Amino acid sequence: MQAEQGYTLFELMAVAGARELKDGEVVGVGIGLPVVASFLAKRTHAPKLTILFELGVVDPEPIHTGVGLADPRVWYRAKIMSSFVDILGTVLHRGVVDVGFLGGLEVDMYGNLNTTLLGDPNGAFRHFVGSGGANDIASSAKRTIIIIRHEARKLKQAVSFITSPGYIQGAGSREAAGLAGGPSRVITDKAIFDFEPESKRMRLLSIHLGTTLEEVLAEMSFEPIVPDRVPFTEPPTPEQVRLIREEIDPEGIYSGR
Amino acid sequence: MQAEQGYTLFELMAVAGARELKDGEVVGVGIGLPVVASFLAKRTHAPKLTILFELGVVDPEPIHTGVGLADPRVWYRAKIMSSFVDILGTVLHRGVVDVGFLGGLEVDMYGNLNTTLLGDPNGAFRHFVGSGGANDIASSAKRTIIIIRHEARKLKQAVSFITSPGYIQGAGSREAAGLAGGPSRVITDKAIFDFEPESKRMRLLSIHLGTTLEEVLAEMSFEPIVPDRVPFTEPPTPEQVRLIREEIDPEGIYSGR
Amino acid sequence: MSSKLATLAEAVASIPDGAHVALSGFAITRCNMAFARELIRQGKRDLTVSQCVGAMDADLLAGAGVISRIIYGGGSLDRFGRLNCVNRGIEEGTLVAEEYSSLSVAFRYLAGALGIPFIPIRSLRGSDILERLRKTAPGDIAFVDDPFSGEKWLVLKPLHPDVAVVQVQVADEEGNAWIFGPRWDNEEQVRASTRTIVITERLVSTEMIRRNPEWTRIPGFRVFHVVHLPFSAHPTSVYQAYDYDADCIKEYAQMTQTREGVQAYLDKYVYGVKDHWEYLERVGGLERLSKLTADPVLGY
Amino acid sequence: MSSKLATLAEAVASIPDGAHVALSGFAITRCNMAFARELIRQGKRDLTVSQCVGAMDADLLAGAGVISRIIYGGGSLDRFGRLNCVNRGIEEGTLVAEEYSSLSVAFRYLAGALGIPFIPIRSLRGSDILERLRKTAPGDIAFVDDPFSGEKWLVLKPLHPDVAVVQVQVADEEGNAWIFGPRWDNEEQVRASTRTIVITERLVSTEMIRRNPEWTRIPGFRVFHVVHLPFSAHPTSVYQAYDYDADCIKEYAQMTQTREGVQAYLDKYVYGVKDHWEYLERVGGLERLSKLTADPVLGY
Repeated sequence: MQAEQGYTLFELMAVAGARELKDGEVVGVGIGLPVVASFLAKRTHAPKLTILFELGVVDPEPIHTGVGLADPRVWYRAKIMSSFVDILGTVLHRGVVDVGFLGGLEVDMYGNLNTTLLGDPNGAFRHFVGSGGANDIASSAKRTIIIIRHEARKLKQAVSFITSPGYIQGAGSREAAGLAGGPSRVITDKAIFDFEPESKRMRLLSIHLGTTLEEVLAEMSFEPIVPDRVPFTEPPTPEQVRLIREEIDPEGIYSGR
Repeated sequence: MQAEQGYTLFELMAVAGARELKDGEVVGVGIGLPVVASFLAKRTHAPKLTILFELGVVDPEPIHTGVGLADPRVWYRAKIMSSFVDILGTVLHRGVVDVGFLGGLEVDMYGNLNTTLLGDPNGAFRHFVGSGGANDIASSAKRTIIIIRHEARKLKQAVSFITSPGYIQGAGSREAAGLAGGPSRVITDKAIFDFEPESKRMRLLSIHLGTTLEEVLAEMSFEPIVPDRVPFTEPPTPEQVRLIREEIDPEGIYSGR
Repeated sequence: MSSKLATLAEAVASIPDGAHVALSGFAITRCNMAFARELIRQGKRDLTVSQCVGAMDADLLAGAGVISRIIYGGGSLDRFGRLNCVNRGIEEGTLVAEEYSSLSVAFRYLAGALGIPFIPIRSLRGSDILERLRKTAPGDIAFVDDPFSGEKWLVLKPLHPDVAVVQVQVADEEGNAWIFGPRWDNEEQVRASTRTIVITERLVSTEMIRRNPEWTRIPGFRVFHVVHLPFSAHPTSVYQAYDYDADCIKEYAQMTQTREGVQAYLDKYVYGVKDHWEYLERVGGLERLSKLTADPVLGY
Repeated sequence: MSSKLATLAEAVASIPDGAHVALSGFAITRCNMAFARELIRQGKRDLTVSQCVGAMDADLLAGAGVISRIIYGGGSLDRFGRLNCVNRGIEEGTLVAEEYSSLSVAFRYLAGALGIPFIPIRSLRGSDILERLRKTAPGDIAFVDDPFSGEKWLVLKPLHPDVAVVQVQVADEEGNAWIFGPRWDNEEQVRASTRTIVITERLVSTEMIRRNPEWTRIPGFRVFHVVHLPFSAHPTSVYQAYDYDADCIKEYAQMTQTREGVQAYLDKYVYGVKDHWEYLERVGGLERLSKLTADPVLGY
């Protein structure tokens, strides 16, 4: 798909994620696209980025791709190896994490994320991963970036279970719960969204080249705010694509190549 | 003094302190006599004793005497080097310390210790060391052993300042403050005391050879409970004296030789 | 002088039915796999397990019906799949799950380790995790007014597991242990627990421990049993010792998709072997294990 | 790539009058002595300092009138004597002392480090320390009912120093630092503080840091300045680097017994030298310092 454009959708999303990271920031990441986005940012415009894995790893420089945070491949050449209390406690809960990446089974229009279960928690349901550090990041990072596949069964009017709160029920409700921060971006394989400052409802920010507004909306179970003019998402540069393919994910494990 | 007996009063006190430690116990110590008592116990009847220094040192085996806990000489060959939070938090405050040694400027008949100031805190006073970990040990160790010189100005009716609470105002008042444990022994250069279980008042347990009951009482500003029969303190064995002089404090720094 | 060396069978036998066991695994690394297999063989029942991130050790125990309750922050086998047995237990109601986030469980261990009666946390607010905990663990969460700001804060009750079981790279016979790589919740688990069992890849002299006292992550005086058992985390990885065994974990993830598959897995790898050494033969013996041995620079 | 190397003068200049500075010293070891001397030379005023156990760095600053408040758990120069300047300040009422115990201060740093709004503690109850804190720091202590047991618990407010200044053995130019020997309150000080200044005996490459990531006690991303300055703790000791200089500490303890003596000490060792290098010449230069160099096995 989109081979003629010289990049894949995964690469486009990773580059969009990287673009959200400013130099000098501290970012909490999970495995997969967030790792690719963070390493890409660090190798390009944000060399002073600090990359954290919740289990106690800071600024690794892996040369092999791993199957998850538990894979020592992704710890290689870290500057610090410590613990949950150190990373999630004295960095994240302390308020030092600028950005956290979050993924999920479902997200609603206020950016509430579900990674726990599908179905009715009081009836038949299927249980998945749960929170891990996701709820902690959603609660204490200064802002979060949500990465999710663009499908109607994932972009939901209401999620089955709020694992990681976004803006909860919109305007004022996150503050009422005692939480600052909140999601700043949602990056899907069709578009990028932010949240309208007043209502905290998801708002279309850009559409990926090769997609139409109709396709974007057709695969959502709620209506996002759609401004009059919606630009196309800035595509990856050839150098960004090369870095992902040759250096960051040469085995194609994260991108599923 | 007492050279004809083959031991000094310091050695007698150190041996008395060592005798209070049971094998397998965890003991929090400061520099000086407590160090000598603990190392002596560990080399004789209590090889499984665990010795803690508050700043983050476990089970050292020094070969040179140090000027205090801050002296790397006393950290030599430790099994663990960590921190206040580790030792005073996850061991002492967690409730794992069996015995703590405490010294001081003054002690009263309920075992309340002053290491902070002499004089009237609201008028003229002279400020000394303060608590360090002493208050923490007095609050959280299962029992404490007090080491103090036997002088009327030190064994006081009331102390100028309670740095480390003993039984506070006697029967029930320690429990009322939310504290368990409490002092089990007071070792001076003339006698050993415990605390009467009901009133929690200091009670004479034994008198050191070469001292009389009259001398003991004359140098106290309060009246301890004196049982009908008061035995002499068991003297050090030649082997205990040898260990102190040749191995534990060869330079005589702790004992002031 | 104070040796605590024990066989795996002895260490496992010391754990009574119904005990709360904190496990050191994280997803597919440093999991107490040999320990879990022996727990199953000894027919232990009704255990509670806890860990910040649910891992393969907890999942195997759930599959074998050894545990009736799990206190955790969610978990998976990383890219190998879900925790099939834990999830099935939750879905079918046979396993009580008190589900938190990683930090909430870490803070509960930390509070337990420090001997403090409660610890405030910002996490969980506004989430269904909190709503569900009000039902599954109402006695472990509460709200308190911060006396300094007046704000209302969620506070968590400390965890005090009966036993922490920690898989380490290096230990002496007193239980002083080194953990290389990230340590996730292990240090707090040990300090929160009443007693600790250390399962070590390598046994060293206490003299060696004294040479690097800053590395000692587990204090020997909190340890009751030291089990020296190479490859005891197989098929999960031990940083600096051996890599995870991808084929074995794939087989596990595949077989545990059904209850029948779980039984077949247990028959093959747990009940079908008499001990850890026979297990290692079953998975391919020295030839297989040599291939997993970690490169000293890479650590995997 | 992200060098934070600074001169001592630059690092000290970054600290505004009135700031709260957490100091890494303990009695007579790893004290920020060169840093304290430069603070005095730059005429800083009205600082608050904190440390679990009061040390020679704080005492020198008290003697020079740089600090107006100390938050600590008591302290001394070990067998060399009392903290004459701190004690005199307290006795004469020129120094505000908020006096705790070692663990209370450590818990206040820990709460600050964890971003929690309060932390319960068993210490201080039934003591005059608590009674005096009710007057000197009424806003930093409170009692809260434990919602789980109903018991009343003392809780402490977190400390959030503006700057932590930590004397270490090894650091890279990003501020990732290794501390050998016990670390007392230093790790919590750094994590509780807004920013950190690392003063290091040895500067190494980040490549070196990556070889032993478990040793990194201070995370570079919390550090704003790295000052590479050998013998910067003199006359106090740095484990594995050099021993304390007993004669110099004795001289200090002797001279600081009077205000006049303090002034003479400052004239000789602080105002009378233009910088750290001249100070080192004044105390005997390379010949003297060579004698203090630590034996690699003993560490002193």
